[in-house]
Amino acid sequence: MGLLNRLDDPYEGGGIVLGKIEELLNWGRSKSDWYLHFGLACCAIEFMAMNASHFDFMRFGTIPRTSPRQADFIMVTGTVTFKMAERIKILYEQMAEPKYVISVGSCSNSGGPYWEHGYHVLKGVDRIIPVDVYIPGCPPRPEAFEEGMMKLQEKINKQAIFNKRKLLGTE
Amino acid sequence: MSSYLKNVWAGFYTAVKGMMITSRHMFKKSVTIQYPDEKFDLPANARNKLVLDMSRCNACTACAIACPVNCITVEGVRVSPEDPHQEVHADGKPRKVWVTRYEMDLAKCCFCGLCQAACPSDAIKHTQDFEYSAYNKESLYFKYQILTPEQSAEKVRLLAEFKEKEAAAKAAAAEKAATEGKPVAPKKAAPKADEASEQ
Amino acid sequence: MTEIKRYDLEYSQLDSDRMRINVGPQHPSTHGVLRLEVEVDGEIVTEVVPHLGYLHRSFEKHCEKMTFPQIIPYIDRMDYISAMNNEWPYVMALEKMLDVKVPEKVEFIRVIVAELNRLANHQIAVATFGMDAGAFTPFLYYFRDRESIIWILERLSGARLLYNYFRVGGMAADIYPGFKEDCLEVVKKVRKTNEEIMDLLIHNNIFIKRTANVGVLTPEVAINFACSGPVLRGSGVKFDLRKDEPYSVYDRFDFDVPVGVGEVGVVGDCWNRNMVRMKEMEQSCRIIEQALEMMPEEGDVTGGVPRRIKPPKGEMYIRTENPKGELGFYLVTNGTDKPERLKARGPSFVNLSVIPEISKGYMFADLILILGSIDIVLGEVDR
Amino acid sequence: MESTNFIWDLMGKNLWSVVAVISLPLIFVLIYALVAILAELKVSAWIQERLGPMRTGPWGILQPIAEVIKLLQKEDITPTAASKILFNLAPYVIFTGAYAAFAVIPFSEAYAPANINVGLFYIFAVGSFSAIGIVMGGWASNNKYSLMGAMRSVSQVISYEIPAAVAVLAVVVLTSSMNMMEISRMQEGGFWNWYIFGGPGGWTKIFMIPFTLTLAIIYFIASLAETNRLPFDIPEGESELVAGFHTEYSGMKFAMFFFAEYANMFVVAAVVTTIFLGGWTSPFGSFLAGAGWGAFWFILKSMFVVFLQIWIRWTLPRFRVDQLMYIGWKVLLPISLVCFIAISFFSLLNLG
Repeated sequence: MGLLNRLDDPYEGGGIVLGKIEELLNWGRSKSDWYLHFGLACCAIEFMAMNASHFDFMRFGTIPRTSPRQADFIMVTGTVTFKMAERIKILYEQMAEPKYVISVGSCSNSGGPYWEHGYHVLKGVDRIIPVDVYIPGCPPRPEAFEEGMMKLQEKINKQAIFNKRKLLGTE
Repeated sequence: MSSYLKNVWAGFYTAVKGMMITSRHMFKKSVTIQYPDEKFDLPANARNKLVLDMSRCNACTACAIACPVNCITVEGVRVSPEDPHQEVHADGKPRKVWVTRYEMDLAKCCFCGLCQAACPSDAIKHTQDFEYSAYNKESLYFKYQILTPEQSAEKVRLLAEFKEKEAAAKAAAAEKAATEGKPVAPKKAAPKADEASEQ
Repeated sequence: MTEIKRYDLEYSQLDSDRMRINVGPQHPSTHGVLRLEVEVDGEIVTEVVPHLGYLHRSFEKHCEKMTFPQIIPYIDRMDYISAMNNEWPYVMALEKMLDVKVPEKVEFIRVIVAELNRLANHQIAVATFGMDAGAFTPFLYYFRDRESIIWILERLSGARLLYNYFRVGGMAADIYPGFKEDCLEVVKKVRKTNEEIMDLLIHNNIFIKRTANVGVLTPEVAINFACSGPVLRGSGVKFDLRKDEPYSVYDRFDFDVPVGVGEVGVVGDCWNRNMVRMKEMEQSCRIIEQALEMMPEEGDVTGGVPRRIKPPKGEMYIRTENPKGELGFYLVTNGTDKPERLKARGPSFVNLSVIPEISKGYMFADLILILGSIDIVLGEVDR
Repeated sequence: MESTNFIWDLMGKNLWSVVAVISLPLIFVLIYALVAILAELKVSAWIQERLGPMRTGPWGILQPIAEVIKLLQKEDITPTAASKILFNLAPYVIFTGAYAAFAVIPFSEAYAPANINVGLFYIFAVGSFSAIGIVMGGWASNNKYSLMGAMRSVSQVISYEIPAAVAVLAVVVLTSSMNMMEISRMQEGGFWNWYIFGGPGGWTKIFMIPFTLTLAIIYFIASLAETNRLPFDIPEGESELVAGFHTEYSGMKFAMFFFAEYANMFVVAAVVTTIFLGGWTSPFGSFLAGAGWGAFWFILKSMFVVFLQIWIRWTLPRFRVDQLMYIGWKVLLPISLVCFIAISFFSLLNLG
């Protein structure tokens, strides 16, 4: 019943005050994304390069956290094997809401070079955890990581907190 | 005692030395490239997004064969000479093959550049573009087409018709030859068997 | 029938004073997805069991399914930090089997790109080792310099990390104009940063206290475990395939094989293993300088590549000096364009096996440093 | 005796003035923590030839505000296996410890929230709160890494309180007061009167300078260990213990740890400033002296010490736990004792 009432809400966007608060909250979340310090394979090296001085991922307001509890998003950088898949699921579940996933590189997008004969490779990390942004490349350039990060920020900025109708409308 | 003091001094001294080095870096100009505003100029041969030039593609499947990942699917149909819609290929000659289906899955591609090297007509190329991350995986699945599905079906039909006609003409010729008393060699059987074995 | 030894630690053997900790697969300093099952008595490590297979990407299975040129991208992904060095032995094995003569210029380009990649690899190794010790800044200084090496390799091959640059009988592309100047610039940068890191990290007293006399690997143990590369040389054993079994044109260069001499501790400790890498970077710089001088100006680089690679039936083992140690490829062919079997002898996998041997009795914080000083890459350990 | 709290002078003693006195340091802590977080990000970036946060407001100055907004929205997880009460209480205990210490810090000659006679003693007593909080959090998390971090933290605090206390005691011997306001006032008249340079006195104080300088360094090192900053950050030890004692904390509770760390940094910086760097006194005699300028000088000096802590953090590697004990007990303690005895001797001579 509550959901139906929400949908009938004539004030789309929750009015000016709620709309502004929502914008502020989304702004905070999009500009301060802490990521889980977590690397799997080749893409993790490019991930390190992206953190380094030339590309400086911290410009986007990201801080590496080693504990999943404090992370806002996880970058799955590399091949996810079956043995690792359940661990990634656990890590994802340990993260506090709101949480996001960026799938980096061919391997975690869809198994990549190992999709056909890789008997021990998960064919895409989206089979176990929901992915927000896919970054193609094998491995992607460090700038591509940052572009994916900006895509994620855009997505967060569009999120609806008070009014689910906005979300339904955009999807 | 002296080694103890030396040790303490060394600890203090090397720490201060390290701090001097980092303080020197504090006033150096940063090397950061602020990505969305400034961009690294990539070399011309950078292997990023794969792009196909459909006007050059001949559907020869060399790229699909060379691909270690099998992320390219190519299908083509020969142009029927009776097709009213003839096109000039990018190399200046009339197009011989219609590309009815060209799909590549960049979510699987390993960006090794083997397809680019294998392509005889420079149709498939790695470009410098790397900014195409997506919210859903389907948008990393690139389908190239110059013909609509209806048109492709039409082309297939046209070619089949033409082949039929050709076969009919051949049969007629053979019949004519047979009536004239010349022996007809069974040509078709051997290549067909070869095809089947390859598949 | 022999009983299969179970490698998990038994919980029933655990007495009440000890604690069992899983380090990894997700841990900031396991250099990937290695899992160490560690038993600690307070802070003292009493037992370590490495568990592998979290990055098993079925490399050898893929090789049986691929044609010979298609295997090269997969070999890149084995040891992804030093992809150029990985491609080399495989290409060399095929060249031996096909009896292809490699042009002079190609050999020199191969030496230069391999040494550049060795520099990049050692920079990552030392940088992450420093980060394990808690020093974050050297990591960034090294990555800053590594970027200029990557820049050269990208302009040569088109990719930043997984190059796919070697071809049987040649290279994928010729060098670009200005390559020599860029290389000399890199050599200069590497030397300058190395000097700085020596003061900032390597000779810092805290760092010495953390790493000297820790994780001592005696030469006997190192040889028994078939270690190679800086891990073996850190123990004072002078063994370098570039010198002892020169392949390609390595016999024409003048360079030394640095070994651990124990300036601040015992020979074979973490500090020495790290120091060997620092010294090897200097030697790589020397090799690059000589190779740039000796490289012939003219020569066809891409021409000698055979169209179809179909080696005769047979087998071949080639080993070369990877930055991490001895990398060997055992290639069995059956006369088709796909190999029958391709077995890789990865240096990281072999070097990793000494961890339980050398980390017992040290503290938990030391275990992280011992792992860092071995410099493993999980893509190659699990393959 | 003139008042040392301008709020009492302005508003008298009533409920509102009490609230004002309590909330002023809290506001200061919050603002300061935001600045310090930004400073940490920016200084680390400059040392590493990077830029640091750039895309949140001009030059990224709104970064800490965004972080606070985000942390407020995060889900607050209490692990199932955790001891609920202790787990939820620990961050507040730590923050209370850090915040309580602000009660005696003399920001200016006209403002110290509470001008008590045993200010230094109070700071040491309250400073140990953080150890309790860390043990509570580490044990209650029911996580092996957290537990190891908590155990390390306790041993660390115990071994570093003593050299720090001895270093402070030497100054107490010189000033014969534990009132932080008094100690600040004694150093008035220029930077040569600071206790890092032997304190006020005639030319004979030259003999004291090496000892007071050493003590200042010892106190600074010990304070690094007390606040778990890098060469001594083994309770957190990112590369060993994932995130140490706060591995299991998320959302606002983690933010409390975060704030408490920066608040603690300021407390020890304030103590260094007060007892060695002259507190709120101007470094140039009567130039720019006064109540308002006093606050300025005090915060400037304290921020410099905080900057030193950040600088050290991004330069040095981390100690191992046994080496940390070694330094605490076998290096800092004997040296500080030697300095303490020497200073007591000199002060005896001066008095005699």
